[in-house]
Amino acid sequence: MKKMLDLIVTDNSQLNQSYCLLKLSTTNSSPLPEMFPGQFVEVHVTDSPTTFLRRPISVNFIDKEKNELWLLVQAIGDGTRRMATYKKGDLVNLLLPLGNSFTPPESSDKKDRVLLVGGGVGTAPMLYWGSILKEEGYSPVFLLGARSSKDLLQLDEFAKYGDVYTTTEDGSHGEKGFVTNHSILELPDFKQIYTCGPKPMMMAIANYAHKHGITCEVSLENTMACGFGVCLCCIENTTRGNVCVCTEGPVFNIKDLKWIN
Amino acid sequence: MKKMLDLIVTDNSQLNQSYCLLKLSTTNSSPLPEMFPGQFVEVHVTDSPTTFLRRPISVNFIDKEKNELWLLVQAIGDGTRRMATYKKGDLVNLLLPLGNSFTPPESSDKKDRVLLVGGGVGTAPMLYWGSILKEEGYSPVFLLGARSSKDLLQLDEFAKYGDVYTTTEDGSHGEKGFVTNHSILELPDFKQIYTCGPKPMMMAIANYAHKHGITCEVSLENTMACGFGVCLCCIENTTRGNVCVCTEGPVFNIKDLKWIN
Amino acid sequence: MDKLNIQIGNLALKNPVMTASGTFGYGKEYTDFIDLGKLGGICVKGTTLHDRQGNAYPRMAETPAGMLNAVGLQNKGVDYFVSNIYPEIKDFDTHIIVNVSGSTIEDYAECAARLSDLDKIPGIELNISCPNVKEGGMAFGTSACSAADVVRAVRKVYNKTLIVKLSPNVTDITEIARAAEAEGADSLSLINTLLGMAIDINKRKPVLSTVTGGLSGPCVKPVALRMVWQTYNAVKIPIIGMGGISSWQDAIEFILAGSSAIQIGTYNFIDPTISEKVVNGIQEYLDNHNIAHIKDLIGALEV
Amino acid sequence: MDKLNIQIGNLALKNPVMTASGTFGYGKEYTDFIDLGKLGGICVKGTTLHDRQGNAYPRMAETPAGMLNAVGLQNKGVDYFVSNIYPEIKDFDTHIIVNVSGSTIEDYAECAARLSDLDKIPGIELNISCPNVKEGGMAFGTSACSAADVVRAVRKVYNKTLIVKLSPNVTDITEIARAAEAEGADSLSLINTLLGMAIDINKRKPVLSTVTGGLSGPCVKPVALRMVWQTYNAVKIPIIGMGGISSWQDAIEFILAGSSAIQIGTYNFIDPTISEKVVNGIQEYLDNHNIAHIKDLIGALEV
Ligand SMILES: Cc1cc2nc3c(=O)[nH]c(=O)nc-3n(C[C@H](O)[C@H](O)[C@H](O)COP(=O)(O)OP(=O)(O)OC[C@H]3O[C@@H](n4cnc5c(N)ncnc54)[C@H](O)[C@@H]3O)c2cc1C
Ligand SMILES: Cc1cc2nc3c(=O)[nH]c(=O)nc-3n(C[C@H](O)[C@H](O)[C@H](O)COP(=O)(O)OP(=O)(O)OC[C@H]3O[C@@H](n4cnc5c(N)ncnc54)[C@H](O)[C@@H]3O)c2cc1C
Ligand SMILES: Cc1cc2nc3c(=O)[nH]c(=O)nc-3n(C[C@H](O)[C@H](O)[C@H](O)COP(=O)(O)O)c2cc1C
Ligand SMILES: Cc1cc2nc3c(=O)[nH]c(=O)nc-3n(C[C@H](O)[C@H](O)[C@H](O)COP(=O)(O)O)c2cc1C
Ligand code: FES
Ligand code: FES
Repeated sequence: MKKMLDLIVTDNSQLNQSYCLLKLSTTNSSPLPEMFPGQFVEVHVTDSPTTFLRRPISVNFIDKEKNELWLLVQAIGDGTRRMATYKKGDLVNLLLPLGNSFTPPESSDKKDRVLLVGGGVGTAPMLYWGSILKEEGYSPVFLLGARSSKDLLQLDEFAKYGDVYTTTEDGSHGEKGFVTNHSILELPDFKQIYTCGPKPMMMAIANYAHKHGITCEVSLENTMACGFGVCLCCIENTTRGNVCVCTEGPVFNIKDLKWIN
Repeated sequence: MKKMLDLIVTDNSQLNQSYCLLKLSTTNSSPLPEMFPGQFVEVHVTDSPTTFLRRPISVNFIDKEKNELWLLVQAIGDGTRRMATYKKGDLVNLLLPLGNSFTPPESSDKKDRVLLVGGGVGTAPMLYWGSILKEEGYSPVFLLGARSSKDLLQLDEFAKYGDVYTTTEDGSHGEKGFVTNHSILELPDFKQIYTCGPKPMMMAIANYAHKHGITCEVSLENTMACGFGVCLCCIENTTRGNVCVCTEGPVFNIKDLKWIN
Repeated sequence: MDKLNIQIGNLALKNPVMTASGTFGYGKEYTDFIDLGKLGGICVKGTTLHDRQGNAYPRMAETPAGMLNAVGLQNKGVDYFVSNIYPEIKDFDTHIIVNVSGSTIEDYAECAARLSDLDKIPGIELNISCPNVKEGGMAFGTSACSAADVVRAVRKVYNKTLIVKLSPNVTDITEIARAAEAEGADSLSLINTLLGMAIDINKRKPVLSTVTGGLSGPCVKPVALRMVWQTYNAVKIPIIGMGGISSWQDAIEFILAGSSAIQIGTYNFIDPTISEKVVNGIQEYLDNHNIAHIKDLIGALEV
Repeated sequence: MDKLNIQIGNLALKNPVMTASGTFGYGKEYTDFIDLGKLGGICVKGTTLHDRQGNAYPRMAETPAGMLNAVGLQNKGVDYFVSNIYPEIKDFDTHIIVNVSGSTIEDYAECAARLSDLDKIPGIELNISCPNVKEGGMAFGTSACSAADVVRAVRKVYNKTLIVKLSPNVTDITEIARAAEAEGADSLSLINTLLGMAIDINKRKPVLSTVTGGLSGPCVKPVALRMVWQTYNAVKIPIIGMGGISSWQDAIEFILAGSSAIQIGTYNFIDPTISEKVVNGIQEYLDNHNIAHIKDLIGALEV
């Protein structure tokens, strides 16, 4: 069941020049509504003169012990810049949980290699998904890409749930280049790939997966007006016609998309 | 010369449920531009989704030693409510100084009694004006009105510059009733009256002054879009036609207004 | 809540608050957030005779205090509605109005006819003002003559409450309003979206796939309010006002300007509970101002 | 700054940034804030043949991302302008355009004629779109026929650059645009304000003394941009685009949509230095994108 509720900021830390990690909890310490990996929330930014619509942000992590929802936010416009200024004790109004979620690996053989590829702010949903996969007994492998080492975020967190490989465009961390050129992809022995990031990156991963017959899910970030299936603005043209990314996605199996060339 | 500049908040204290006193200074400790009593500033509220235009606020006081501009703000809508949340170190963008100012008493006999009448947030400009009158050698008398004692603000400040009389609607401080019924008005021996407050109050004072042949200046608060004479929205219909309150006012001699019945 | 009931054609609304077509899905998307039974009515998605895929992505651009959309009436067609959606929603404790659109007069009439048999659909809203479709849509709503043609054709085949939704993209909305009234419309709803545009200066391309789109949200409120007031002074049938309503205060403005009922559109996206809040706010306003009935407020603007 | 010069009729503007009539006084009110010499031009206050007191207070209502005004062309008349204001402003290092309004065609023509002798007024902007006056004003701008009549009459007596300012309150702005072009207008400026309204729900009265007023500010930008684009595709004379511009990015949008120059109105109230900032921003955008001349951007929208 979707809810509109005010959560309270328990922490907001600036991770680098443009990213912050916002932690939210309930005001009355009642448990957070259940949220699944791949789902997102819609944030109401109430202190920006130019931000009218809510802003969709992925669930980055759920800290069950502390009853905290984590949002990894990249400040790119006024809405996200305001989020970066939220302070402990501030209330934030959210719609949640929204969207579908990642589906578990098709094969239930827990020894199968499962790859989670994140680029830029697209690494956000991978942390929570990796943690759940690990909990379920899988050994997820993370492949994370960024411009430069300072943009590679939450590496310690990722390391808790699986092996972490990185690429940076300037070579300051991991292999130099894009995630799609990383050497671990040379041996296509992954049984399942999940990816979120810039569209060109996801398309390249999708094509790689398709070529090697690997099941692959991508998480789309089409622009949204509502986030819960009523405005029909966020559509993706799939094999079953135009569907809403906010309800039938954001996670899609690449076989349903018209991406493969 | 009018300026647009960012001032820094040095202090903001909540005086009661709906009033705050905002103190601002220059960012580089250069002296504040010269401002005269009765003038106002236009505040750019940049964190409100519903506040588009700047907000006119009177100069409440200039603390020359500390190089501080004081604004007494009553939170009545989103713009003023945001101002109440400004914190030490925040920058506030202002246009200033705007408008004309109070004119010194016509007679230069410093022993003449000069009355300053303020109602509600209209007490704001009276503090600075009273301080200047005192500096010039006059002994201003303040007559301040409010709903109830907790809405009578800055009494200690006023007391520094002259005798203070008060009225409250509920009788919780000073005489019960409206300023216009205060007993000090029974003997009309004031040579000059200055007033700012709700329009009905100012009109009553204006009629009182007129009846007794006392020179009287009122400070108007017509709604404004620009504050510096270009939109022609703030006009008052005076004996010389429609004039801009933001440039030819906010202070008017009652003989120029069409208020007297 | 007796102070709030209002009559629109044969429709007895429990209160004047409805939700606007294209912003409220089929109502069921909101049941997590509010009790639909609290609302006067809901206008479901624009429905056409045949199934439509709508326009290509991108369909949305955020604008100052509003948004542009270019959905283009994506829907599965009236037959799908009748057989698949209607059964799911017919038992909501509120009035369900279907918003009907078409490319030709025949389409409109046929679509309306197929809806007229549905027990729990007491009325339709004729959308002659959609700016997002190539043929038909707004074209019908921008001349009194073609508006009259559509309304006449639909009135012939549709006996229940017929609401005609007007376009704001006209020189004189009262002309179209009078034409629709003359052809037997029971009520007029206004405004649909204003035709607008946004440009991505980095790509040097329109933001929307269709170049132009429909503007909605608080930014259009002053224009909408003016048109409601003009129309109120031009026709006798009840008006359903909308355009940028985001609070009960806005709703009161529309009622004072001459709306018998109001619809809330875009703001449902920002606050999916807004419609219920508006119902409560109106109720309180009446109580606080000792107004015996909402009817006393309709067009009660002192000018 | 050579990349930025632009020709409008006989006017050689140093850059495409102008300020809009009614929002910039006579320019001198801004000299504390900016160097007028940096601007392409300024449009001074609406001027009429005879002195006008304008409408009663209140004349203003704030609206979401914008405002309504009902100033009603308060000014001291053209003769006062010629003898008292012109001498004070004629030496500004920018082009001064006078915005001309009237209640009758004869008023327009006479007012224009009196301005034609002024050396330092290289052009006028014919305001056939003011929504805030009872007679004339917008009435002329809402039909192609009456628009043509005014432009023809003024063109006969005025040989310098004639800009015609169009009303957005029309079904088809291109019709009026073509009519003005056919009668010899050198340029079209658009949009004037959208007719809107606001209500004080406590007093149950309109906020404005005139009930309706003109809407301006960022809220109208999507509508303005659409109309500029439509007009650009309908006429050959240069367009001066405006409506809600509050940043250089907005200005680029208008230029891409087909504006040869732009005007900034309401946002001057919020940031009196905005016009200079827009000039600088456009310059930087050209530099950063290696665009040789602003002309290469006019109407360069890829659709
Ligand atoms: C399902 C989903 C999940 C998301 N998860 C995250 C997340 O976890 N963390 C995070 O930081 N961001 C996330 N985003 C993106 C985030 O919603 C946008 O960055 C945000 O809305 C921008 O708002 P703004 O006001 O800061 O910028 P704006 O001022 O609105 O935009 C700044 C610039 O970014 C562009 N832009 C804005 N939104 C998008 C978009 N969705 N796609 C492409 N371009 C866009 C604009 O066109 C503009 O050029 C997600 C988006 C979606 C749809
Ligand atoms: C020259 C001048 C000096 C002023 N000095 C001060 C001052 O020192 N301290 C202070 O607190 N306020 C002062 N004001 C009033 C102040 O500008 C308004 O209270 C403020 O603009 C309200 O903004 P808001 O966003 O909080 O409220 P809004 O949401 O804009 O308005 C809330 C309500 O107040 C009404 N309102 C807003 N402004 C005015 C007005 N000017 N006159 C009558 N009704 C109005 C609105 O119609 C609305 O009903 C002054 C006004 C002027 C013109
Ligand atoms: C995303 C979206 C889709 C819409 N679809 C329709 C539609 O199918 N039929 C219709 O008549 N109006 C449609 N509208 C217009 C609204 O019903 C309403 O008339 C308009 O948005 C103004 O109201 P608002 O400002 O409250 O949104 C749509 C509006 C939006 C924002
Ligand atoms: C207070 C005010 C007064 C105006 N007066 C005039 C005028 O005298 N003549 C005119 O042609 N336009 C006038 N306008 C319209 C503006 O010039 C401009 O066309 C409109 O405001 C849209 O631009 P903006 O959104 O940038 O303000 C006025 C606008 C405002 C806000
Ligand atoms: S964002 Fe509205 S339907 Fe997906
Ligand atoms: S507020 Fe604009 S002229 Fe006074």
